[in-house]
Amino acid sequence: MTNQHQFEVIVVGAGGAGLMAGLYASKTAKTAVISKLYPTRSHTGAAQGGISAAFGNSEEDRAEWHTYDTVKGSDYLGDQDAIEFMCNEAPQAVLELEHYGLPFDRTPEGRISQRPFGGHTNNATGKPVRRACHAADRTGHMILQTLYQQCLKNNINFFDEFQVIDLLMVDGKAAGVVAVELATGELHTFHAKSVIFATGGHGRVWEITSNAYAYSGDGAAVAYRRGIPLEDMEFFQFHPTGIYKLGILITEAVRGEGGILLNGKGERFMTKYAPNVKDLASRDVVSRAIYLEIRDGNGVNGSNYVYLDVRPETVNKYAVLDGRTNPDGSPVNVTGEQILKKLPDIIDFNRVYLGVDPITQPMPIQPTAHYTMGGIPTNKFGEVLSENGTPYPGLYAAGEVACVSIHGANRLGTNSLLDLVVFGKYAGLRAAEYANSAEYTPLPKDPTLNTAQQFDLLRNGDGKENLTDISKEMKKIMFDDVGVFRTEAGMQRALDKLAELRERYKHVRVQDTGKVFNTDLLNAWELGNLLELAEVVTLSALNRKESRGGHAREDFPKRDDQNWLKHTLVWKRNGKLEIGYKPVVITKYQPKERVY
Amino acid sequence: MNVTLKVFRYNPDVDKKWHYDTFNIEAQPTDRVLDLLEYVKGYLDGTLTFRRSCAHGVCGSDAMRINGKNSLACKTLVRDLGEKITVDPILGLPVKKDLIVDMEPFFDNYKKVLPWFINDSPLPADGKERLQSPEQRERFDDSTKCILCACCTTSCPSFWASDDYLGPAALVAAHRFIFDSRDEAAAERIEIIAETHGLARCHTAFNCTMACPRDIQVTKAIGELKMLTITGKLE
Amino acid sequence: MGITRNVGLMTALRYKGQGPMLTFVLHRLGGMGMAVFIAIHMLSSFLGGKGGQFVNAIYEHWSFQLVIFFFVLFHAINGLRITIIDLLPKLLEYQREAIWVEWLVFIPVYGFAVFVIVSTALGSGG
Amino acid sequence: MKSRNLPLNKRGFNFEMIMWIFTRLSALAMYTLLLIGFIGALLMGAREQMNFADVMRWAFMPNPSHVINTNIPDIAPWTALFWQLVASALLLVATAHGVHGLVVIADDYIVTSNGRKIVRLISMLMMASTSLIGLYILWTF
Ligand SMILES: Cc1cc2nc3c(=O)[nH]c(=O)nc-3n(C[C@H](O)[C@H](O)[C@H](O)COP(=O)(O)OP(=O)(O)OC[C@H]3O[C@@H](n4cnc5c(N)ncnc54)[C@H](O)[C@@H]3O)c2cc1C
Ligand code: HEM
Ligand code: SF4
Ligand code: F3S
Ligand code: FES
Repeated sequence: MTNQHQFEVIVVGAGGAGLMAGLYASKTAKTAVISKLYPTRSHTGAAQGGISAAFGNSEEDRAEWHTYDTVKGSDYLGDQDAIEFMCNEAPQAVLELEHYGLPFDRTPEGRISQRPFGGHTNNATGKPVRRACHAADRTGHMILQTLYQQCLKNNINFFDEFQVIDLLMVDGKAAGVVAVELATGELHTFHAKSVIFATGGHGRVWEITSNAYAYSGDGAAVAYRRGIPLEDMEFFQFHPTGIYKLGILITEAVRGEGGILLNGKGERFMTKYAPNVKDLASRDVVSRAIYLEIRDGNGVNGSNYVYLDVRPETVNKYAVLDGRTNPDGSPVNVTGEQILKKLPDIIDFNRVYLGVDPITQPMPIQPTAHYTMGGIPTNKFGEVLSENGTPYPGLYAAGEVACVSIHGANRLGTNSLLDLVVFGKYAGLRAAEYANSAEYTPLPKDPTLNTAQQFDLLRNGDGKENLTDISKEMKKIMFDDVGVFRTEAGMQRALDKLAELRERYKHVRVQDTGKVFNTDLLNAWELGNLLELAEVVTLSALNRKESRGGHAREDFPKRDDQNWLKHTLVWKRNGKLEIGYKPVVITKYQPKERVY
Repeated sequence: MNVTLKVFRYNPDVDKKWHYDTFNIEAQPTDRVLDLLEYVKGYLDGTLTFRRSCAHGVCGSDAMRINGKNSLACKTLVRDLGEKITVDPILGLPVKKDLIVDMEPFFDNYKKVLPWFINDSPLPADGKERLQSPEQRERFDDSTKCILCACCTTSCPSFWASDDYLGPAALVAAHRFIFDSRDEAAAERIEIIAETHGLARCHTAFNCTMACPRDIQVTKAIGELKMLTITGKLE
Repeated sequence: MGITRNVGLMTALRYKGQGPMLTFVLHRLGGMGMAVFIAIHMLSSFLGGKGGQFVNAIYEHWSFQLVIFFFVLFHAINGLRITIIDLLPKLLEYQREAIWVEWLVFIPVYGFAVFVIVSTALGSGG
Repeated sequence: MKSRNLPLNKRGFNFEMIMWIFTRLSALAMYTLLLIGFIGALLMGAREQMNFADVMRWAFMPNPSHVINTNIPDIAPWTALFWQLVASALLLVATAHGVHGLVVIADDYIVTSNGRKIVRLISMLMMASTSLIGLYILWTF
């Protein structure tokens, strides 16, 4: 067959995690990276605020504090062995990026500059600590560019604009993937010993989202269709500060630099919800606070948004009230120019999309769907685990698509970029190591059959339904009923609606019948993924009868460690959904109440 | 407001020649051109094809000629364009379908300037970061912003003439590394770019700077490289 | 398959590069125009005779002078702008302003020249 | 820290870039010569004896044949050796500048290395012939 390729390691996805995996795997194994976007278009490039590592470049900091903060941030659902592993690796990982040439901002001494971020604290004082290494407000962009450049330097094989549609598993072992080449519409079979999934999240399930169009959960859905379980899918992070209505992210670094949340009455409401760290509480806490304010009629002009204010006068005023100082102890006194330097892109987004200048006006914000905490279950080496904890030989996952789980019920800002580099690296190393010792699993007889069938269904529907309508209705119901606050009734409603939408989805027909760049077909396929994952999310959420981190139920407002200190697993085999649970790994930190 | 959207169409499977399709759309002044295209694709003509991902100007997928000027569809609002909007593919790269062009020549040029960090000296003894002062970091900040959208290169008259010209985007990449105080391969890179297919082909037409959605001073970066070949000053 | 990358002259000129692109096009036109003009002028002076005189007579016609002078003046003034900002790359950021200044200089100077050339031409009955 | 200046042989200071800087410097040189011609003409009393176009013509090429048909009573100062030299300098600089300008334009469209070699060859011929013819005219008047 012509369109058949053979590589020892196949990496699916060329974001931070995929590139890191590719870089490490290629050191010892014949590796290829497949991506549906040009690598530099990956969503890692949108990450703004920073990547955490406890260097203590400008004040005291320790890896243990980072570990504890992450455990606490995860609302005790994160696996503590993995968290500790990541936080200990963090300084080395960030240094490695620096050695690759990543242009971090610098301190006057020439070291990597760090800024405070939500949930990152000095454990001794409880005050926010500078832990997020940053390059202006485009840290992710720099990581993505730097890693891509290193891949070019090392001659990694890239298959750009190839979209993976199917994972080939033979006897529970990975055998390769099937991908469609966008430019020609041809199907390609990639025969591999190891397959690493690094395809990012599925934030496009929700209406208001900071996520890219490409965030359609392809990797998770493909694995799920092959019977691999998905872990903790009910936990999805709503970032408190998205641009009103558009959802474009305004990084937490704005608050790290001293920005303040104000309600319609001009009150700083976070003092009520997190008396210690206030605006720099973890994201779930802040998002809920905003909703509660809006519900109490404290939105701006009675509308459903509040203000994020980073005008110099506001920053300086609250710095005095909070007793915040510069690292050298001098009082904070920022100017508009300094803010522009530190947050250029944020200012630009506001000017372009809202016509608001954050230096002189507050920004209207609302919570926006942001990050997939759940995903394909893995251990800290990126090995994908089945529901009973055994790894699938040759199958790996890393990045946002994976659930290690370090983020548990709520991810701390800056921990995702760290997750990418640390676990991307280990997944790459493990996958190559496995490939060096294993033989190729023979391919199934007709490897592209499943893919062709999926496409045929979309091409041959009766065309009674419109894709965009289905997509819009899904996004709306998910945002309303499976969003920041959840109730039994709402989620049941969502589940029914999703069933209806899935039925209607069977009647769509793509209009584009051509082969070259048939994005119509692929968008339709992606919608199928989103519908599938939305159902998993809702089902997992409906079953978890407690509130924890990003999963806030009004009918069960308390965390319930007795019954629910465990990870959810959902899998589907022979068309049947099953739900299971597995324990959380707890080492040093016993669960206690979470206050910020 | 009612917007008349004229879109360049070409489908290699059926068309011999390209043509325009016109759509009338009810739009908000704050809509992005990308929103209009998505609307057309969703409700009027599913075959309309274009690239996009992030939808807020940071991934560089959707460079196109909007009312005759290169821009990102997701960063151009209807209110700045008026009621008549024409969308064409960017120039100087082969059109594959509708608004999608073949980006390979563009990336090939990018790869020619050794766009990766080169420093073979041993790491600092403490194994930590290579030191760099905030001023040294600032020196090349502007060119680190590039998202490789190709708005600049495909607006450059020299590139239109022939794609053997490296183009502004590749030169910006060269600038990014040459002026990084930690990088050691300035001389190798200059040897590559100070040639007929490089610096010498930039005639300060400024189309690149005008088109750059990241507000990079592209011509300035190229100008600094040119002067570097004369003075040798890397600071 | 696909449409070739070739950019036709009309397509290129229709690109909305605004002010800077206009100056680029005019500069190029002016440079080429001058080169051709000077070459022919010199050749005709060199050859002399009837043909040479005929060619030079065309050049000295006032309508032709307007064109030549436009080329020369624009190329010279724009060339000075390019030279200055190229030698001091810091100024490249202020290209918009530079182009403004350029037109502010060019328009009165060329206007004056047009006035003089046309009025002498008309005054001498030509 | 290492010196951040590149030695001459590592600057990419090749033919292309030499010609690039030559184009700018020759532009400045032409301005200087132009100014010399302009001021010289005014000093020699052009204001009363010539119209604007003639002054300009002199400034752009201070060659006596450019002012021969004006009202100048005495042509002698206009034919001085100094002006011969200024005119020759202007001619040579402008020729090099102009011909290289044409090469630059040709380079945009002719991209094969052979093609470019031919362009460079033609340009040298052009430069030599134009310079010689020009000098001949200037000095044999
Ligand atoms: C606006 C924003 C700001 C953020 N800011 C921060 C921050 O400051 N700090 C932080 O730590 N985290 C931040 N995050 C989160 C973090 O950026 C992401 O979680 C992370 O970048 C995900 O990286 P990834 O490598 O897993 O996926 P991505 O970078 O998204 O890469 C996914 C890759 O998979 C490919 N792909 C997907 N599907 C397929 C398929 N079917 N076939 C082939 N290829 C496929 C894509 O082409 C792409 O290359 C932010 C996220 C957003 C949205
Ligand atoms: C005061 C007089 C002049 C000045 C200041 C000047 C300046 C310049 C400059 C700076 C350039 C470089 C443009 C670039 O590379 O972007 C240039 C190009 C050029 N010049 Fe001149 N020049 C002058 C006179 C002339 C003359 C007399 C001729 C003709 C013989 C000429 C012909 C050209 C040509 C053909 C180009 C190439 C145009 C292009 O690349 O688009 N110039 N000039
Ligand atoms: S320099 Fe600007 S226009 Fe050019 S590719 Fe980079 S971001 Fe795009
Ligand atoms: S448009 Fe082209 S000519 Fe130079 S200034 Fe920009 S690269
Ligand atoms: S869609 Fe990412 S830049 Fe426009």
